[in-house]
Amino acid sequence: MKNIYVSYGKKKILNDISIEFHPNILYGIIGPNGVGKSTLLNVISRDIPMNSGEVLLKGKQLGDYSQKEMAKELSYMRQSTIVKFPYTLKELVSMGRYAHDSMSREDNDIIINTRIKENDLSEYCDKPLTQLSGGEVQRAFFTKVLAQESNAILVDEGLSNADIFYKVRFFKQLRSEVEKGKLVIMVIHDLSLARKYCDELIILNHDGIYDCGKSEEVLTSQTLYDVFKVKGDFFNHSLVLE
Amino acid sequence: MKNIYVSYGKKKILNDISIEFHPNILYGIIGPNGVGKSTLLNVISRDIPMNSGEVLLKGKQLGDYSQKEMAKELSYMRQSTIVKFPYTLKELVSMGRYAHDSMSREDNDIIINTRIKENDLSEYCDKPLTQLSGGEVQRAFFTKVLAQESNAILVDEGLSNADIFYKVRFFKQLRSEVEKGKLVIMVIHDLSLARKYCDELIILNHDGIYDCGKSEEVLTSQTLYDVFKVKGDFFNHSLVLE
Amino acid sequence: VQTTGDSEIRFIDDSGVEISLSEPAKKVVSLYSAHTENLFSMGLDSEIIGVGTSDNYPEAVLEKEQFSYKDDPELLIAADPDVVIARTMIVERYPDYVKAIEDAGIPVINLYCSKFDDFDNYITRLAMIVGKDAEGEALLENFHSQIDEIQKKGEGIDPRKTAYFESIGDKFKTVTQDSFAGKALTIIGLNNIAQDIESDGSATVVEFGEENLLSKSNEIDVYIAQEGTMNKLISVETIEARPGFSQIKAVIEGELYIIDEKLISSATLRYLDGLKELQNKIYGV
Amino acid sequence: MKSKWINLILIIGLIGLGLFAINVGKVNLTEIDSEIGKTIFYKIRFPRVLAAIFVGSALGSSGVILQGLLQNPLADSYTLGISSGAAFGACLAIYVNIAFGVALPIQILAIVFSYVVIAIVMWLSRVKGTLDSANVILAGIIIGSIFSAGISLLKSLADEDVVEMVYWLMGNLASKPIEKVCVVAVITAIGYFIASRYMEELNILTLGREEAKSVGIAYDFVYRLLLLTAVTLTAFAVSLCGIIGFVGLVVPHLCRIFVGADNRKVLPMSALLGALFLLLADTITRTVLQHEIPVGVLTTMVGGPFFIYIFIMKKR
Amino acid sequence: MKSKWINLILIIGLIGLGLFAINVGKVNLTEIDSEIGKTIFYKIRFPRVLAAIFVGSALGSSGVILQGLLQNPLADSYTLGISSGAAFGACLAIYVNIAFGVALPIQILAIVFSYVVIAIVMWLSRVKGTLDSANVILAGIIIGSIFSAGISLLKSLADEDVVEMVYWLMGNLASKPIEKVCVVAVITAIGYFIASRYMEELNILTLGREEAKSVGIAYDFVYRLLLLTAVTLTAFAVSLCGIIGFVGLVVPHLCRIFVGADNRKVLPMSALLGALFLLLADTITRTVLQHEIPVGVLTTMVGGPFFIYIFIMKKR
Ligand SMILES: Nc1ncnc2c1ncn2[C@@H]1O[C@H](COP(=O)(O)OP(=O)(O)OP(=O)(O)O)[C@@H](O)[C@H]1O
Ligand SMILES: Nc1ncnc2c1ncn2[C@@H]1O[C@H](COP(=O)(O)OP(=O)(O)OP(=O)(O)O)[C@@H](O)[C@H]1O
Ligand SMILES: [Mg+2]
Ligand SMILES: [Mg+2]
Repeated sequence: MKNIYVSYGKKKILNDISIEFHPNILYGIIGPNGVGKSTLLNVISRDIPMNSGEVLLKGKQLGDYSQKEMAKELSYMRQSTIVKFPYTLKELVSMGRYAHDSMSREDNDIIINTRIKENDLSEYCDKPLTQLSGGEVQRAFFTKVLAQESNAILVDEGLSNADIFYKVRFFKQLRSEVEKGKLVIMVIHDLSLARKYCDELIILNHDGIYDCGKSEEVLTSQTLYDVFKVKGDFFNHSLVLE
Repeated sequence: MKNIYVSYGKKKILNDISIEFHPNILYGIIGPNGVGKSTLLNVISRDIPMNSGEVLLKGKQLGDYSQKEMAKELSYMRQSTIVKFPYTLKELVSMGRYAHDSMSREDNDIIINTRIKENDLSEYCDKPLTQLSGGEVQRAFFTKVLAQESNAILVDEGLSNADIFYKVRFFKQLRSEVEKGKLVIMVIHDLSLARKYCDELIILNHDGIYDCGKSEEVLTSQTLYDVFKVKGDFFNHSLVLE
Repeated sequence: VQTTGDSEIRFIDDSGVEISLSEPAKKVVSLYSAHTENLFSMGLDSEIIGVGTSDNYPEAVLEKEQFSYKDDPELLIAADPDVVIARTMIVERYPDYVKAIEDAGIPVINLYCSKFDDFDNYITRLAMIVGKDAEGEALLENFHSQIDEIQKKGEGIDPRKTAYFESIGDKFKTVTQDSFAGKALTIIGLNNIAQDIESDGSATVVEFGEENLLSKSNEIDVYIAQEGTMNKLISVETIEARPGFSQIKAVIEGELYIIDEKLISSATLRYLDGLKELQNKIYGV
Repeated sequence: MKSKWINLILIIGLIGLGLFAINVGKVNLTEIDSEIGKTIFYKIRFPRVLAAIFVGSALGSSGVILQGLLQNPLADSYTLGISSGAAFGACLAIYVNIAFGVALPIQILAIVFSYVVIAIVMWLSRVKGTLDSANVILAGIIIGSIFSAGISLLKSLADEDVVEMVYWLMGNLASKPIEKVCVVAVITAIGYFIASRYMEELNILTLGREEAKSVGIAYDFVYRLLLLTAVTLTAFAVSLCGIIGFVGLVVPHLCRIFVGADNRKVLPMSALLGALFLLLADTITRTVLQHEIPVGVLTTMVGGPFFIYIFIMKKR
Repeated sequence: MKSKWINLILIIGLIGLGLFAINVGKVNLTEIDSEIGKTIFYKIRFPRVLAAIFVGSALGSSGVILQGLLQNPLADSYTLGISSGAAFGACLAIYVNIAFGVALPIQILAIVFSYVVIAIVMWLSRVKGTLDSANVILAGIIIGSIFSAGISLLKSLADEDVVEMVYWLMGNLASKPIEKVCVVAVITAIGYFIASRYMEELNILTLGREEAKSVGIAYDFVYRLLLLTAVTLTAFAVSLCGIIGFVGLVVPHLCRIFVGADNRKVLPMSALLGALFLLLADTITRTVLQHEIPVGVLTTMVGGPFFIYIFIMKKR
C-alpha cells in the first residue's frame, strides 16, 4: 500500500478534512463523542457516501474497487454490530475469509483456526455468538477482522468491552500486523492506551482536525484541556486526572 | 436501603457467590471477560433466574417485589441494548419515569429535562436514537437510568464508548447519587477509573470472588497480575503498564 | 311472513318454514335462474319485477332489473315486491341479507330442487306462490309426458352404451343417480359406469377418481361432460389432452359430448332439450 | 400539538362523511314511498355507516397494538392467525350448517375460534420460552397456517358450496343487523378504551422484555392484556363482516409517518383514520359502483397505491 | 458430517418413497388391462411423483433463500407477494378466458406476474433506500396485498365462476402433463444449482449490508441474483400446481433445528426434506384418503402439528 490520500467534506459532521495515511503505521483517532470519528471510518469503508471530496486508495479512486478487491485492501470492525442469526464463532470468523476464495479450503481453515487460537477463543468455537459475553463478542469480531488479512485495518472502539489483558493483546496483534507492512487506523477513547500504543494520533474536535502527529507529541495536557475539557497529565503514557 | 445479601450458585458461571451491598457506597465490579459480571447484575435485576440461592433486597426476597416496586428500587443500564423503533432521545428518557406515575406530568417533565440537560443532550432531544453516535446513545441510556431515580443503580460498562470528559462526568453524577443515600454497582473495565472513583471494588475471577474491599487496597499490582495476567502498577490511581 | 288465518296459500318451504300468503304474489323477485325460468314457463312476465344477476333465460329476463344478494338490500326493498323467491344457498349463506329484507316486511321463500324426484313438489309450490296452480300442473304434465317418450325410446335401444358423466373435470367428479344428470343417463338409455357410487350426505356431486376412471377406459363408450359454472373452460380438445385420456374408448371413438349444465343439471323444462339433444347425438334417435 | 390538529380534522371529516353517507345510496329516498324510505334509512343505511366506522377503528387500533407488540412491520391480525381463526370458525359454521342442516351462528363461531387461536399461540410461546415477539410471531404463523389449511379443507369438502365461503371471507358491510353492529360498537369502544390506557406501556415494551421490566412494567401482564384486546377488537370486527385486510396493516404505518413512533399519538389517529378510510371505501362501493365489490378489495386497491406514494415521498 | 448423514437418509427415503408411490394408487395395476395399466403408470403416476419431488424441493429451497435474504422467520413466498402475483396471474387468465372466451395460458400468466411483482418490489425498495431486508419486506407486503385484493376483485367479478379460481388457488398435483413437469424440474435444478453456489454469500448477507460488503460481497448483485432465483423457483412451482403454502415456510425452520444456521447445510437438506414431505403428503392424499383433499391442505395439517412438536421439544 503506497499512498492514501483522504480529502472530503461532509456538511456539518465532517468539514473539509484531509488526511494522508501511510502503511507501516498504527494510527489512532481520538476526539469527543459525536465529533465524527465513526463517520470518518464509514466514509473510508464506503459504508456511507460523501457529499463531496475524494478518497484515494493506492492512488486509485475508492469507487473503482470491486467489492472483493476492497475486502482485500480493507477490513473494518464497527462500533456496534447486531447479530441476528445465531452463527457460531467459527462461522463468523470464516466469513472474514470470504474474499480469499482462491485459497484452498484447508489453507483457509488453518488461518481461521490460528487466528481463533491467537485470541484464546478456541473453547468458544462452536458456541453461538448470542451466548457469548460482551467482551467475547468483541474479541470474536476482532478475530474475524484479523482473519480477513487485508492491507488496511479499521477498528472503531473495538476493545471497549475487552479486559485489560486483551486490550494489551489487541495492540500487540495490531503492532505485529503493522510490522508486516500494514496500515491500522483505530478509534479509541482510552487515551492512555492510545498514547502508549499508537504511532500517530489524529485528534478531532468539532471544528475539524485539532492536531495530528506522533502520539507523545500531540497528546499533551494542553490537548486534553482543549479537546476534552478535562484537566490531567500523562505519566509514563498513563493519563492521570487531577 | 438497609441490607442486601446475595448468595446464589449458578453452575459453571457463578459458583456460590455471596456479597452484601450497602447504600451510600459506589461499588465497582471488575474481572476478566466472561467471568460472569453481567450475569451477576442480570440475576440482581431478575433478568435471568438463578439455579439456587437467594437475593434479598431490604431484607425482602427479590421475587416478592412487584415490577413497579422493583423499578423504584433498582435501575439497570445493560451492556448492550438494541433500539428497534426510532424513538427520540426524550421519549427514551421519559420511559425511565414510568414507575413514577403518581407524579404529575409536569413534575415528571421537569425531572426529565433536568437530567437531559445535566448530560448535555438537550440539542439531541428530538433526534431519533438511531441517528446518534455510539457514545451519544450510551449517554442517552445513562440519562434514562438516572431519570428513573431508583434507590440502587446498576451499570454494566455504561461508559465504554463515552469520551474521557463524560466518563469523569458520569462518575461525578453517580457520586452525587451515592451521597443522596443510594447504592451504585458498576461493572467497568477501565481499571484506572475504577480505582479512582469507586469506593469499593469486587474483583471476580473464574473461581469466584478474588477479593473485595476498599479500592486502593484491593486493586494492586499483585491483583493485576493474578486476575488479569498483566504486569503494571498504579500511579496516582492510574494504571501504568510495564 | 304473514300469518293471517284465512290465507289460501300454505306450504312448507325448503328451509322447513311454514309459508302462508293471503293472496298470490303480484310482484315477484326471483333470485335464482331456475325459478325465473320456470315462472316464465308458467306464463308470468310482468309479475316478475326482478331477477338474479346471472339469470339469462328466456331472453325477456335480460330486460328485468337485477338484484344481487351481495349488494346492499336497499335496492330490493325499494322495489317493494310482494315476495322474494330465493334458494337454500342464499338463505343459509346470506342470513343477514335475508333478514334485512324480511325485516322490511317482504317474505323470502326458499325453494331448491337438486333431485329429479323433487321436481313435482317444487313446481307445485312455485306455482302456488304466484297463484298459477293450473299452469303448474300443465307444466308438469307436459314434462312427464315428454320424459316418458324419451324414456321409451331409450328402453328400445340395444345394445345400450355405457357412459361416464363428468361433473367437475379437474377433480374427476361425477353425479349421483338421483340427480337430474344422473337420471338423464338412464332415461336416454345409457348405463352409468358410476352407478355404484354413493353420495355421502345430500350432495349430488361425488368423486370418481382419476385412476379409477382410467382403469375403466375400455368400458366407457360415451363420455359426457357438462359445461357450466362448476366445470368451466372445457372443450373436446382440453379433455382429450388430459394425461391418459387418449386411452379411453369414448375418446378413441369420438364419442365425447359436451353439454350445457343448464340443459342437464337444472330443474327446468330445458332439461328436456338436453335429454333429446344427447339421445340424438349418441343414438341418432 | 400537531397530532391534535390532525385528529380534529379527521373527526370533522368523519362526521361529515357519515352524514353524507347516510343520505346517499342507490335509491333516492325522496322519490319513494316514505314508509319504505324510513325502513331503508334506519334499518339499512344507518347500521351500515355505523358498522364501517366501528369496524374501521377496531382494525386500525388493533393494527397499532399488534405492530407494537410484535415489533414487526409485517404484523397484522393475519400474522397471529387471528383472522385465520375467525375465518375458520365462520367456514366451519357454514359447512356444518349445510352438511347437517343445523343453524350454528356464524358470528359466534368466528369469535370463539379467534380466541382458540390466540390461546394456542400464547400457550405455545410460553412453552417455548418467554412471551416475546419472536416466539409469539413464530407460534402465530404456524397456528395461522394450520387454520388456513383447515379453511381450504372445508372449502374442498364443501365443493359447490365453496362460492359462499369465498364471499364470506372477502368481507363486506352490507345488510348487517343493527343489534350485531351495536355489539361490535360497544366492544370496539371498550377495547379502544383499554388499549388507550396502555399505550405508554406499549411504547416501552418495544425496548424489549428486560428493559421494559427494568423501568417497572409488569411485562407479561401488559403483553397478555394488550394481545387479548387486539384479538377481541379483530375478532368481533371480522365476525361481523368478514376479512378486511388492508386497514389494520397500512393505517398505523400511515399514522406513524405523520406523528412518529409514539403509540399514544398513533392509536387515536389510527382509529380515526381507519374509520374514515373504511367508511369512505364502503360509501364508494355502495353508491358509485353498479354492483358492489367487497369493501376489503376496495380499501386495498385504493389504500395500497396511496401508501406506496407516501412511502416513496417520505424517501426514508 | 452429521448433516451429510441426514441428507443420505433423506435421499434413501426419497428414492424408496418414490418407488413405493409410483406403485400404489387407487387402482391395482396388476388387476387391470396391461395397456391401461401402463398408461396409468407412465402418464398419471410418474409425472405426479416427479412433480411432487421437484415442486417440494423448489419450495424448500426458495424458503431458505427468502428467509435468509429477508432475515425474518415470517418470510416465505407470500411475504414478498410472489405467490400473490402468481395467483393473480392465474386468476386473471381464468377470468379473461371465461369472460372473453379466449385461451390465455394460465401457467405463463402466473409466471409473468410473479416477475412483475418482484420487479415492482425491487424498484420500490430501491426508491426507498438501500436494497435491505426491511425495505424489501415492506414493499413486498404492500404489493402482495394489492395483488391479493386484485384476486378478490377478480373473484367477485367472476361471480359463480369463482369455483374455478378457488380450485386453482388451492393447489394440487393431480393430472399434470409430463412436459410441464419437466419444465419445472429443469428450472428447479438450475435454480437450485445457482442457489447452492451462493449459500456462503447468503450466510454473510445476514450480517447486514455493511458487514457483508466489508468482507468482499458484491451485496446488491448477490441480493438480486438470489431474490430472482427464489422467485423463479416459486413462480414455476406455483404455476404448475397452485399454492402449496406450508413447505417453504416450515421445512427450512425444521432443517435449521437439525443443522444450525449455516445455509450451506440448510439448503440441500431443505430441498430434500421439501421433496420428501410433499411426496409423502401427496401419496397419502392420493392413495389412503377416500376423496382427495388438496395436497397443500394436507402438508399443513401434517406439517403444522409436527413442527409444533419439534418446536416445543427443542425448548430453546
Ligand atoms: N444517521 C445519522 N443521521 C443523522 N445524524 C447522524 C447519523 N449518524 C450520526 N449522526 C450524527 O453525527 C455526529 C457524528 O457521529 P459519529 O458516529 O461519527 O460520532 P463519533 O465521533 O463516532 O462519536 P462516538 O465517540 O460517540 O462514537 C453525531 O453528532 C451524530 O448525532
Ligand atoms: N445465554 C448464554 N448461554 C450460555 N452461556 C452464556 C450465555 N450468556 C453468557 N454466557 C457465558 O457465560 C459467561 C459469563 O458471561 P457474562 O456475560 O456474565 O460475562 P462478563 O463477565 O460480563 O464478561 P464481559 O466482560 O465480556 O462482559 C461467558 O463465558 C459466556 O460465554
Ligand atoms: Mg463512533
Ligand atoms: Mg458483560
